[in-house]
Amino acid sequence: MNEVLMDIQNLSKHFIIDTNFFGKPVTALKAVDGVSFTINKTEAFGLVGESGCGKTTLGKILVNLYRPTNGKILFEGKDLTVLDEEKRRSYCKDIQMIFQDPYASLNPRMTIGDIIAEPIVINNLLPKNKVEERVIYLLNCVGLARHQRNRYPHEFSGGQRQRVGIARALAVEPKLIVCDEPVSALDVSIQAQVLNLLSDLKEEFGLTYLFIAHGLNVVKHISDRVGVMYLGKLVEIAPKKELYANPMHPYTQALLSAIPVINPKNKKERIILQGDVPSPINPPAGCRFCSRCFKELDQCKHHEPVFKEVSPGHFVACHLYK
Amino acid sequence: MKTKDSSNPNENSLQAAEYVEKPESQLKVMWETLRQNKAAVVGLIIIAFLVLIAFTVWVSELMGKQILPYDPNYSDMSKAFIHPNSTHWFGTDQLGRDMFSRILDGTKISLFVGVAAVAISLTIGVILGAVAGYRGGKTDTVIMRVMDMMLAIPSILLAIAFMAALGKGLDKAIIAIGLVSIPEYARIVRGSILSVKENDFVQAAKVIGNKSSRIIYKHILPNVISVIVVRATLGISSAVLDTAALGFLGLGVQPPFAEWGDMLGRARGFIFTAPYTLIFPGIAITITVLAFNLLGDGLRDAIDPKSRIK
Amino acid sequence: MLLEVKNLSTEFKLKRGIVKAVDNISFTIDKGEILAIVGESGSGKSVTSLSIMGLLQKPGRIANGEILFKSQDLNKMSNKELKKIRGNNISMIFQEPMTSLNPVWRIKDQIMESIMTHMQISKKEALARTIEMLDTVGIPSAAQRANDFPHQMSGGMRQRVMTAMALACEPELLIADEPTTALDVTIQAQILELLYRMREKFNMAVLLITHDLGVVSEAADRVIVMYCGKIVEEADVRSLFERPLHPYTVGLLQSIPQIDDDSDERLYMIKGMVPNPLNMPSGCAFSDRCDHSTERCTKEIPELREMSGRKVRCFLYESESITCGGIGATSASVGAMEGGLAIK
Amino acid sequence: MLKYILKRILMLIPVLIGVSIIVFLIMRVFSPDPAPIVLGQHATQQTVDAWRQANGLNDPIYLQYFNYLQGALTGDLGTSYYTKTSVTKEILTRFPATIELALVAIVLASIFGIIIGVISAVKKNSIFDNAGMLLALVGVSMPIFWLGILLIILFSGVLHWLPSNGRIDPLLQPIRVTGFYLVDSLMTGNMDAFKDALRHIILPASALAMYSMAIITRMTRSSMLDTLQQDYIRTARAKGIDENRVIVRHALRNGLIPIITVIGLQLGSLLGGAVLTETVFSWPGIGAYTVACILKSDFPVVQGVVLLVATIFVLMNLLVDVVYGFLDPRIKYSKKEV
Amino acid sequence: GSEGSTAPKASDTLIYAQGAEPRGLDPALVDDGESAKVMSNIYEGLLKYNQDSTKVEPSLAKSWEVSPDGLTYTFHLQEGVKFHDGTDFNAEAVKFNIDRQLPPQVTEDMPYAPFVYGSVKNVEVVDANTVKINLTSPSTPLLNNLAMIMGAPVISPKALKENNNNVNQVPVGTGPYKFVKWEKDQNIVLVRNEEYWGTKAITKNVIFKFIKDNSARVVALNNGEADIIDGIDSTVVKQITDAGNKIFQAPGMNINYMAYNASKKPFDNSKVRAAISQAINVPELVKSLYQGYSEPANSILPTFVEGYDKSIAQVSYDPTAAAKTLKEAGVTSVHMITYTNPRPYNSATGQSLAEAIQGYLSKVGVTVTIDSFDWTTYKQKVKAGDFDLAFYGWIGDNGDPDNFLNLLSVEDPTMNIARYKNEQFNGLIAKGLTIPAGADRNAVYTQLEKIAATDAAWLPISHAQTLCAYRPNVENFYFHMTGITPFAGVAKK
Ligand SMILES: Nc1ncnc2c1ncn2[C@@H]1O[C@H](COP(=O)(O)OP(=O)(O)OP(=O)(O)O)[C@@H](O)[C@H]1O
Ligand SMILES: Nc1ncnc2c1ncn2[C@@H]1O[C@H](COP(=O)(O)OP(=O)(O)OP(=O)(O)O)[C@@H](O)[C@H]1O
Ligand SMILES: [Mg+2]
Ligand SMILES: [Mg+2]
Repeated sequence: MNEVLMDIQNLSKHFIIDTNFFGKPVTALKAVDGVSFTINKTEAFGLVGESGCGKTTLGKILVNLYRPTNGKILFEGKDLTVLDEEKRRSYCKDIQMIFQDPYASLNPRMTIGDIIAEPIVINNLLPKNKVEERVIYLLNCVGLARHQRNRYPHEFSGGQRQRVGIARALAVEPKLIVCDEPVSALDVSIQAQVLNLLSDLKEEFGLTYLFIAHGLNVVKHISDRVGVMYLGKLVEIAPKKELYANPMHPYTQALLSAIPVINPKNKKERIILQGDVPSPINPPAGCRFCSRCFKELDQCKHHEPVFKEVSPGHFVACHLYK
Repeated sequence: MKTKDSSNPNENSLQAAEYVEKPESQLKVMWETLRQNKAAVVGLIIIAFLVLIAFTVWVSELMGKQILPYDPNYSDMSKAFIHPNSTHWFGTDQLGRDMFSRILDGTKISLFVGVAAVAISLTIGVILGAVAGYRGGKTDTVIMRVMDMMLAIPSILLAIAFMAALGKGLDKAIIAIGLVSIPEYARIVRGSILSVKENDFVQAAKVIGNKSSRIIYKHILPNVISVIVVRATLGISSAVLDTAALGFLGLGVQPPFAEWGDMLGRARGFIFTAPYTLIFPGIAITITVLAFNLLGDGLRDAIDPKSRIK
Repeated sequence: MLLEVKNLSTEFKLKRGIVKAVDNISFTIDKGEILAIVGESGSGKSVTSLSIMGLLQKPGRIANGEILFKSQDLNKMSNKELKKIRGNNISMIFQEPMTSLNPVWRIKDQIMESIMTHMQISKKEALARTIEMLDTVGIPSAAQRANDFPHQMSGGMRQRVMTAMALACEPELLIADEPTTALDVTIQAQILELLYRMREKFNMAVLLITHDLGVVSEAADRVIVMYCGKIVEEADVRSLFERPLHPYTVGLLQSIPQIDDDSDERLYMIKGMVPNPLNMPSGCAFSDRCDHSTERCTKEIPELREMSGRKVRCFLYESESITCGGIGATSASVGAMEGGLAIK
Repeated sequence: MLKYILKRILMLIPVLIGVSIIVFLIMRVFSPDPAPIVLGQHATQQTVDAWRQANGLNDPIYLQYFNYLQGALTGDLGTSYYTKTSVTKEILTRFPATIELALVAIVLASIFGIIIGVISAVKKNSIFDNAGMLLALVGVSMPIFWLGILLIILFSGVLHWLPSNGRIDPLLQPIRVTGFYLVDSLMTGNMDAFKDALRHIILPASALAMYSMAIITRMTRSSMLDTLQQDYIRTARAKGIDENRVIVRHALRNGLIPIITVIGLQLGSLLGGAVLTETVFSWPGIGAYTVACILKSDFPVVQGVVLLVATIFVLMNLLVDVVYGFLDPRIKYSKKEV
Repeated sequence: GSEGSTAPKASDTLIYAQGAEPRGLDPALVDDGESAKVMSNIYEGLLKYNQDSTKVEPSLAKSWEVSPDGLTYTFHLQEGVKFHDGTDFNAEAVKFNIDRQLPPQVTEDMPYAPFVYGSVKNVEVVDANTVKINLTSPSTPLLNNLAMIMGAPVISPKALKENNNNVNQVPVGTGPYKFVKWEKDQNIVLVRNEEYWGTKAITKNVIFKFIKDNSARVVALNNGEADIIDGIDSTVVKQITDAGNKIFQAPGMNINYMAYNASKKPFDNSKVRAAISQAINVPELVKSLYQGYSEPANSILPTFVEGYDKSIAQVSYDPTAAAKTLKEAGVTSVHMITYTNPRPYNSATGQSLAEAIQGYLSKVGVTVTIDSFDWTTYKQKVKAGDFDLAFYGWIGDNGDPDNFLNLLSVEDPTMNIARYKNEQFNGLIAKGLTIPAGADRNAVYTQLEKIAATDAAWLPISHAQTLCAYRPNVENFYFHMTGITPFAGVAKK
């Protein structure tokens, strides 16, 4: 129904965390382990999952901060993983990222004007004399005032900094923006400002988002489709409404039920998961969720479930669904 | 129109911005914090004073004028070992030279050696450290292993060996002291680069399409520079101490230069007959080193990497 | 009444000025009650709890007020007396389970230390109790895990260890300062459930500090909303969520994306940002962010008023009549909220 | 863990080879010819040439190095040009003196440094803190040799309390067992010798300790300040335990970790500082001796000493890391970057 | 084992503190004064010096004869003498000791072998107690040489054989003291030789302690950590006497001089050399630099050495004349090299001396650049010859005038650092060697001294006195002008 912007096929990233005496890897951390999904043009694809499940890693692979261990990234039909560094960089322009921590993602030694101008300058997008104008325009877009461009990041609040980060990402007119938990470090009252801004910009510039979060409520607000990750793997993908109305994977169900509802009247039955997220260094055999699953079947321990489309647009990796 | 709407918070943050102080450069912030630190201000004043002395002595020497009370190198054997009095404030040494003039003259040498030695180790150390830290991998291993080797030899022994090999002289002392402290700078620069490299803003710089060289030069180094400045300030103080140590062992500058360590070393024979020949150079060294230490500490507090870089 | 805080003010003397982190707050907690304090970052929640525990650090000091624990003023107690109460009658768990445990001590030693300090029992008994507590908070194979170091445990487990430590001496009051903020949603649910269970089991009062309204609505009996060091609203949990009074509370509730909200509407935004504590607006601290702000709000600070069993600090509710009129503006939203928190 | 230690010890080999190359270059390629001093005032060019030939100094430099390396590997570090005694023996006779001095100094420095540092941190900004920090600052700013001389003037010259030089009164010299007089005298039950050795070591050890003490004080203070800020200290206080216990058992135990590193590294630099202290106090150790040998171009000795010191330094680093591991259970050796 | 039981006691122990450690204790292998002091108590040679001069006296040789052609020396040895290791001293032992220092056995690291035995052809054992030394050419200084402590003493052949021909660490002689132990960098302990063939030593133990620092040695003396110290300079005398200790002062057999580089312009010109000498007020310099504990040198020879003549004088101080000559010669700057450390003949360090002279020369319009080096490096710089002025000194070995004056005649630039060349001078030196001791011979050396003075090859500066200090309870201590300290007669009350 929609045009595919990015097709991610069987993508993996393994970090080598220990080598033997001769430098051969002996232990690998499988941060992302064979993930496949597509992102359509102008949609917001939400990605949720617990801490350490590989969301950021996945995002960083897409923006070329990590080289994938395995897999393909087809961007507008072209496989980015086979390009050399130089060519790969030319695609950077199209895929941008907004970072989680607004305090760490801005160079403290540069004014915000310079920070926003930098991508324009180094990519030679505009003649020199037009840059300033563009910076002011971008500042305006993200709700900052033009006269603030000569200030340094430390003079701004977290929400404002996050806006600068957004402006920087917008500066190169990207097609896809990876938003890595852009509001989780912000105060509740500021979160809404940034979330609204992101929705507005999406519409105005026709952007596509990969929106990463660890809470389902935020993702729900902004996304069109949502993917749920667990220990480096995708366990479920569905259009937003479908997912929230009809979560299929036990993990998704638990995740949804764990979110506190701001309404003391409808206190619902909670699914309390036992135990903690296992380490991605030695993930459980079979289904990775089986160690915490409340609907565990016999085969779960031994056979890894296939990620399959159970109903139109609704993918799930669970033995419960044939 | 949504954009209209979003200009709403825009206005608000404009108001909010009223609370924010006027735009300031990092340097200015550093300076402000530094000014709060009394000890650092004292250090800075002493250094300014020392620099003033050294500079005045140097300039007047260039112009052939004598502004010190006496020619620091002029020996009048008939005036040997005059105890401190109103004409010779710090007394005279074995060769009848005025100690006060010699101490003032020595400021020039100590500061010069300190700064020059640090300049050498800084330049080489920063380059090695930056390359090692950013390139990583084999380059890193090779560079850092060599640095480890140098670090494994006590620096004073290494400096003595260099001096023994190169021979005496101001230039040689500078080289020896400069060479032996390269590893420290390399290590520090490498370390801070590694930690800055982890910061999201470096990754962000990469995402928007920066080349490695530009990332080092534009994003990493400026954030490491303050650490380097602190280290260099403290480095001057240890260079001054090292110079004095070499001088004390009789390996320092060529005579008749008034080098404090050399003066101390020579005064050693007269600790009972003319203790002042030993006391004053020692005080001069201590004060100079102390001043740079005070300033270095103050700078370190001022840039406090915890609050600024992270 | 277990704890009564009266007119507590805590300030930090800094070079650039005095920060009134907590400004004249009063509240009470009854036995077995869960009282939640919510508010944005920097609103003074932690400082309140530290003031109660007597754990304020250097530039901070209690400027005024009484902290009556079972009618004894903790603030006037000697350090020695305080120590007897701390960890024994009043315990505390902290926000950061990752850093709140001593990394070089085995967890059993950390829990035993607490027990041995307050109970006159042998080491062996203390160990047994430690393991029992660990078991109670749901650490699997507790006897074995007791020998672990904190870094060998996950965040959720550490928070449970913290809880076990705090409950080891069966305190009457537990202060939990953002016990779940650093945790994943599924783990957060575990911990909240644990707290609830423990409250039932030991019948203790809990002062639950959080900035997450969701947590409040799930767990608390009564709620205090703080803004810039002041209590702006106090109510039992039901009435607060049904009918928030203070514009700040209203704004907070509306700006949070709701899981059971299916509309694609924009979120409500509280404009601006929290003022700099060194540079507070002269009137109501919220006045410059408030949609209902008047001249008066920017000049005078409103009183905390009692109003049908709840309290609010806002001129909108100066008198009952005005309240009704004043609500005209907000009632729509409040009404809408009942239906599912939509606002335009 | 054992694997890690083994790995680190293996890493020592390239470092030592590198160190020997550095020293070899400095001493054999750039340094003055040792022949004249060895051969004395009546030496002629002919004898000088013959001597150089006999000692292999006319060989190409790489050959000289390989010959040396070969010797070193078989445990033969060569013979001192000047005293014509085996280098191993020369070093072994002097080394205990230096180690004894350095150990006493590091003990002094650690005890005082940690105590002052802890009190300074606990009573931050008090008079004690300010005085302690001033002392520490002056301590790192004073030339060690100057301090040594001042101590001699005061305690030996003016007050006559303590001896100014040497390790012991030769009349009381204990029988050599370990070479550490403090230990030897105790082992042989010679209390007078022990007292005398102690009296002799106080001044040089204090002079030597000053710098390290200052560093340790500052490190302790900042480490303690940092630790006292930690959440787990707040937790400990919330448990209602005694403040002293909080400081010692909780804060110091953690704060000690970086301090141990500093102490370990200081022990390395004390060996360097010993060069100056030993000169001032006529301490019969390796430091002053090495300086003399450098100046005399007594290459075999210098090479031997530097290799030894480098080995100790590297082993110290290893020891520090291992101790670190004991103090801090979080450290996993396999993951640690060297 | 035995060390513990024979631990010395304070009352019968002399502690002598010196500035440096001996290089070793094998007389054939060392050349330094510090070794000499220790060795002079352990070893004896065939002959020895008179206590107050360098006249030779019998020692291990009871008597001796010289053949008329001066080529054969026959020595009759003392009987019943034993080495410390219990072996017998006899003619074989003498031959063994000399042979090891003659070709082909001599090695290049026997610094004094050529000097002491350079003229020896071979040694014959006549009988157990008679030994004959044959020379290749007559050498009047030989007898004096055989009294030296370097090269000449007789070592136990057994010890030499057992120790690889090197007894540096394990000396075995026939002297009044036996070696006990050597704590490196600390001390050497000697104990009385109870089987000594002559008068036994008075004090039971002698300990040589090494304290590098002058002032530390003084502190040690004043604190009672040492009984006798040497190598002090004038500045501490007052402090020592104030503490109730005594000073031993004796003329030293040495010369402290400045050499001109006569192989290079402008100092190949004796007028220029003389002018520089003229510019320097030697008596004033010596007085303030050495505070009366060095005598200004009139001649190269110390006053008590044979051949010294009162009439000899160097160019006198006249800065005006000097300035004039120098200006005419166009000398405005000179390059001076010097050494940094004190030397036995120059307690003030070469550097101070250089700086003092720099001061004088600046007054006559000559700028001086000084390069100073530690002693080892300095020797090489001197050898390389890249200097105008250099400082050096000489310590007499054997009290023979040839030992001083031949320095100006040899080719070797490390000896003749002035690179002075004068055929007449060299002729006279050669002649002096062959003439038997006496007035005739002395006249030759007086003439040589005069030539050196008028030619101004060196500027002789001073003869350092030997300055020692000792505690008041030490008796009969003396420091011989050849730099040795025999303790056999020294008592401690
Ligand atoms: N550079 C790296 N080297 C080694 N391991 C890494 C690296 N980056 C991430 N990891 C590991 O990979 C796993 C996934 O990390 P990632 O940051 O992608 O998680 P996340 O889902 O973004 O978690 P969070 O919600 O905490 O941000 C984690 O276990 C992490 O420890
Ligand atoms: N040590 C301190 N020095 C100075 N000011 C402090 C200190 N501790 C707290 N404050 C100030 O006190 C105010 C209240 O802080 P507090 O920690 O109580 O906030 P909080 O509500 O707990 O916030 P958070 O949700 O971030 O934990 C803040 O404005 C803060 O700046
Ligand atoms: Mg992440
Ligand atoms: Mg808080």
